[in-house]
Amino acid sequence: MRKTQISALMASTLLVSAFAASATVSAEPVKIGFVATLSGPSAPLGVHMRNGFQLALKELGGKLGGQPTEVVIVDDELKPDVAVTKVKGLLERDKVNVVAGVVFSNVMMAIAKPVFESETLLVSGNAGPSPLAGAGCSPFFFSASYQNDQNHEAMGAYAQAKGFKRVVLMTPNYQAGRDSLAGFKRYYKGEVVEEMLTPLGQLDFSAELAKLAASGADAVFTFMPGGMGVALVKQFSQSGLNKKMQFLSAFTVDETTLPATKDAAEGMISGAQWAPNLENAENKAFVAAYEKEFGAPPSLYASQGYDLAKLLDGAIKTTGGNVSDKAALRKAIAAAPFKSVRGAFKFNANGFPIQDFFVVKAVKRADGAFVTQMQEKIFSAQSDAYVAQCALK
Amino acid sequence: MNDMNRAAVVNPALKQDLLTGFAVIGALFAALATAQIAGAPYLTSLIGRIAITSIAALSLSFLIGQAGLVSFGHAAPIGIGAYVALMLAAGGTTDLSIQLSAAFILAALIALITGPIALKTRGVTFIMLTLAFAQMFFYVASSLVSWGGDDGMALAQRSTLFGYQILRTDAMLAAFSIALLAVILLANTWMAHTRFGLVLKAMTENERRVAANGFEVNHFLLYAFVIAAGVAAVSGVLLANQANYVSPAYLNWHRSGELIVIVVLGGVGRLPGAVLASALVILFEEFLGHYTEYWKLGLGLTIVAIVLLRGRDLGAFFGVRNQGARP
Amino acid sequence: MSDPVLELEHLQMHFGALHVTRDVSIEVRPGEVHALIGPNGAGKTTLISQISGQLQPHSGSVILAGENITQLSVAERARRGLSRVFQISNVIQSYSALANVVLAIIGTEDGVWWRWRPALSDTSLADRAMNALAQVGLADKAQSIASDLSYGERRALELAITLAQNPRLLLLDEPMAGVGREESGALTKLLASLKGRVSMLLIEHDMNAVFALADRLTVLIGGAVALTGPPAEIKASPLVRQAYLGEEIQAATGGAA
Amino acid sequence: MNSSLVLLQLLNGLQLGMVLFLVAAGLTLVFGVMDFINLAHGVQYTLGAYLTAASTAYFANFGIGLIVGLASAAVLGYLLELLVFRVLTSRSHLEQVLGTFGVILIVTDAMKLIFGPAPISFSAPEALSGMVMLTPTLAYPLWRMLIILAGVGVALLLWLLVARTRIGMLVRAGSTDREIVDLMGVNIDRLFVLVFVFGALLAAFAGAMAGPLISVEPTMGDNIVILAFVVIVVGGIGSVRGAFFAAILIGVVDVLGRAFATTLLKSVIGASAATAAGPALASMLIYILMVLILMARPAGLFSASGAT
Repeated sequence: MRKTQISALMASTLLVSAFAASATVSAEPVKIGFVATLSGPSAPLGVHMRNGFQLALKELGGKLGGQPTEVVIVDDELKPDVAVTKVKGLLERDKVNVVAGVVFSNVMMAIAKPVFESETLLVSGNAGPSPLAGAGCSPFFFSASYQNDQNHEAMGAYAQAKGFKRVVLMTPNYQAGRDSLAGFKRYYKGEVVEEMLTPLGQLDFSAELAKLAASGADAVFTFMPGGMGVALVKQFSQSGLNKKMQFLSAFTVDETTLPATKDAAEGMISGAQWAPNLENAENKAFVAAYEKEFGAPPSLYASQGYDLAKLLDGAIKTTGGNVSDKAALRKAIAAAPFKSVRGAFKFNANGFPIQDFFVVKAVKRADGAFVTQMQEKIFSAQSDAYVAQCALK
Repeated sequence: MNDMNRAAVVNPALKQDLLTGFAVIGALFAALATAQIAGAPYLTSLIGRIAITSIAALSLSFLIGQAGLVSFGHAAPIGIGAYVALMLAAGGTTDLSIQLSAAFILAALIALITGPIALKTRGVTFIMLTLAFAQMFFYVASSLVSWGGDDGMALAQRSTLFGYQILRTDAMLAAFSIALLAVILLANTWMAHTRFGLVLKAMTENERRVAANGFEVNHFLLYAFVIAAGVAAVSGVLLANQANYVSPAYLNWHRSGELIVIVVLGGVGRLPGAVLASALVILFEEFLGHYTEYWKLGLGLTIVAIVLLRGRDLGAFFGVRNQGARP
Repeated sequence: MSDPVLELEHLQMHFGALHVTRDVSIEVRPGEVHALIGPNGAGKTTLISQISGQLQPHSGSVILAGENITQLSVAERARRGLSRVFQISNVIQSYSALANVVLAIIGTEDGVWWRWRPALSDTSLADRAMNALAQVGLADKAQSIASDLSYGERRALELAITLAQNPRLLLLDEPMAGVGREESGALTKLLASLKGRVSMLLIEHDMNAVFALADRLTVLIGGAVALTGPPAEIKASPLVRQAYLGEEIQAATGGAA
Repeated sequence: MNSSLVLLQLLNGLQLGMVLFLVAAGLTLVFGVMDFINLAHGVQYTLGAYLTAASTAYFANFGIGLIVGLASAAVLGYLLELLVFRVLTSRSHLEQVLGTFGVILIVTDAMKLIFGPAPISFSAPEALSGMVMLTPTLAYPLWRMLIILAGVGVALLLWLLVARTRIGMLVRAGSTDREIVDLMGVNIDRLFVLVFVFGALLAAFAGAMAGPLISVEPTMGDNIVILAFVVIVVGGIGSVRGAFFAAILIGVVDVLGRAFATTLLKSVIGASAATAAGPALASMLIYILMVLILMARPAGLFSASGAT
């Protein structure tokens, strides 16, 4: 036998023993597969969501519903195909009881199918794509966050109420971006001067800002998560446009981007279902604990991650620690047996929350940190626009 | 003429190349069988991914190693293959014989259009032109709003073969992919020794000589470019089935770059090396990525160390010889 | 005498203002060795490149065995029987001598495509290749890698490559350049042995070789043909002596004069 | 679409072009002189932005921050040259691609490890972040104007260096014929270090200038290096002059495409189709431009060697 063949066989033996080693992980405790975007320009969102989740778990002594809990965290890299492969790993290798997390809707749409097919519960910590709320809703899906359109709807309603006559809309050219435009326009009835769609990941907005300045609009509404938002906010104020028109956004000016934009974002208005200064005991405790643990104010993603862990904790408590009876666990989650940092919180028939939505404003806090702050409530106990299309009752 | 000086009818170099190919394929099947017996379905899908990536890497390795053409746009035919699978499946055409041939033909036709333009140049300019064409297809895919636009779309249903659900489980998909990989690897190994392979390989070293021998250099390079694109599209069809998902990210230049890295890591001109490197990179990501989100740091250090310290590649490390007709 | 193998008709070429080929017309007759000589910069290599197809003349035509090939590519000319030995040794260094010749034979065949059998296992190919190698005395080096051969052997290999293609016309661009004294003698002998069987157009600085081989010579000066004729006529021409040959002719013919 | 808007967009294109030029200049020199393909040139841009941002925060002064940031970026560039690139210069192009790709992975993750994955705070000094009035009615961001001026300044400086100094002469000679430089007895390694570190410095400067505009995050260099490669191939490899004009061309075409493609398409194919196709076409424009230019001139607009 030649050297080449021997080496090839050696390699295969190594491969196989590596497989065997990883295949014999025991499955005793409650197992949660946590999917988040942890690399690339949008990583801060995933990091906040994960931090929130881990903070809650720590407060619960590392246990969910009193059961020892193992959390397997995977980075989806914001690539749907990579996410699918890794989620298959969670389902088949780690045999998780619940898949949780997920920042981006395209990742959620990609993994939903294999998760539902394996009849595993999928609880979102952020992404709330419309197909899963409407015709494509599933008994295995819950959202601990919102339905995607809702924060944009809140902004649309705000723009309508404040009497902005001419608004320019600007989002990245992808599904969530186009959805956000639809959400905004559902409640805004004034003139939309122009809709600008930019490539996903674009960081220099000079061309768009020049057009914006020439448009004569009295407000711009935008949805630019992560690094795109940082760049846009900085360039917006640098070009002096912040003195000419109101900057309205969702998922753009929040505690993940404020540390980078600082005073450039001051006074900007966003739609949100939560802010650090939302008045309730749970939230006060959460914000204080988060700032102590991570040295910076939490964002809405962190609050959702935190709520997600508390939701699972409450549900597993209800089932008496039994996570293998999926019907029982599902029923327990649907009752939302936990105290949300958002205050009133309950699930709709499609597994999405019924909750309040607010207008928040970026401000500099007394201690110098930049945070979002409650301005006014826009919607009370709001359902999403798609629940009627969902067959679940 | 005395018989001693005749070339042997059984070509020893070809025999050895084929044996190496069989050994690598055998190793993959052995790993798949072990994973099945050990009851580790996840590892099955991992092996499937390795086989699919290997097909893509193999087509690029053929292009770089045997034709001397470094394409920085090889993600494009892969993505085209994936979109063909997505669109045909949505229309109810799930048969692999149709999907694979349609993907092969479409990618080959596109290569037939872009190839002559890129082949007016060589070296870095060729690299950049292939990148330019791939970027154009990336943006086209991103603008297909009814096919998911930038987000991509889930595959309506997995492919079938003559009515059979041949890709129903991950194990079947992996086995089918390895079988296809075997066919492509062995055909490619064989081809390296045929007249076509002999001419192509000579071109990578000395285009002037080959032209003076009566061969139209650019025609041969174009054939190679077209074949490589077609084979890459085949891996795209499998990739779509494996992930059950198709997105423009498949056509991103990062993917083209990663594929070049896999080929060079495996050793240019060493076909089984491309399979080894695909396995290494995927396993690296799986196992190191399981422990730290900074696994790319580890991969980067490993790559730099391999390049700097040994100055050789994985294929050489495992004793895989350079393929081709050299005695 | 039958029709010429190669006819150059009024070739003109210039690089910008620099006129490198001025109205050149030359004929190579079947079986003849026609030498092209001239001082450095006379435009010999440019002319060869126009014949083989690397360069396109600005006007005039190249006619091979009655067929106008001016617009054809290098490869198409080669397939019609125009073989070139390059000034700098030009073989596939990583291939064996045998593989180099096999490659050349494949170039004359049709259907590189549907012949799927391994090329080096094809005995008919190998036999023809060995035949060509034997003609240049390289039969026992058939399996040697080209880069391991000596420079002279590589020149001989290149000759074998061209011979294997059964050329109508052999273009020899300074075959002796860089070859040692002893080997150049052998090479001259080798070329002489081909005389009459293959038509050749020879560019060479080694006047010993030129006068030993050539049936006719053309003298190129400043891109134009100064004179064409048999060796004796060239040697005798005062114009040629003055313009170019001078001492080289003396050296080559001095002993006999 | 009025004329002052077009003028503003041209300035925006020029500004993008200047950033591209600063990155491409070093790339084209290193490639032209040393025949070295450095995919990792973009990390110098990232390093420049990060180090300047960090030292600006530390010294609370942009001027000092810029000097310290660029100096440390140059030192890091030198270390990379010493440890990795020096070995790679004698290797094949493909090994260079592999090795420098590894460097990208390392530096990107190292930045993420040190500074976190989130974009970090980095603003232009207060005095420079306002608007400048070009005409009584036409205002333009001062910082972007400064980038344009800095780019033109660097281009002039490079032109002087390349055209008037001994090192410049060596660089020019080196980019057309390596052997000549070897024959002149020049220590080619030292010349390379000099060219390399200077190129790294220019890219770092580009990062430091662009940092206050865009978000400073670990992968910021990825896309810029691809555009820089487009620039140097279009301009002609090894030609600084080519890089300058190609950078402006690419920058202007990209910005004009983003600004007007959708609007122009609307009048041709209707609003809804244009909204779908416009952004894609805008992103494609520079690649289409590159293909057209290279079809006409395979060696680029200003090829240093003159050969095809």
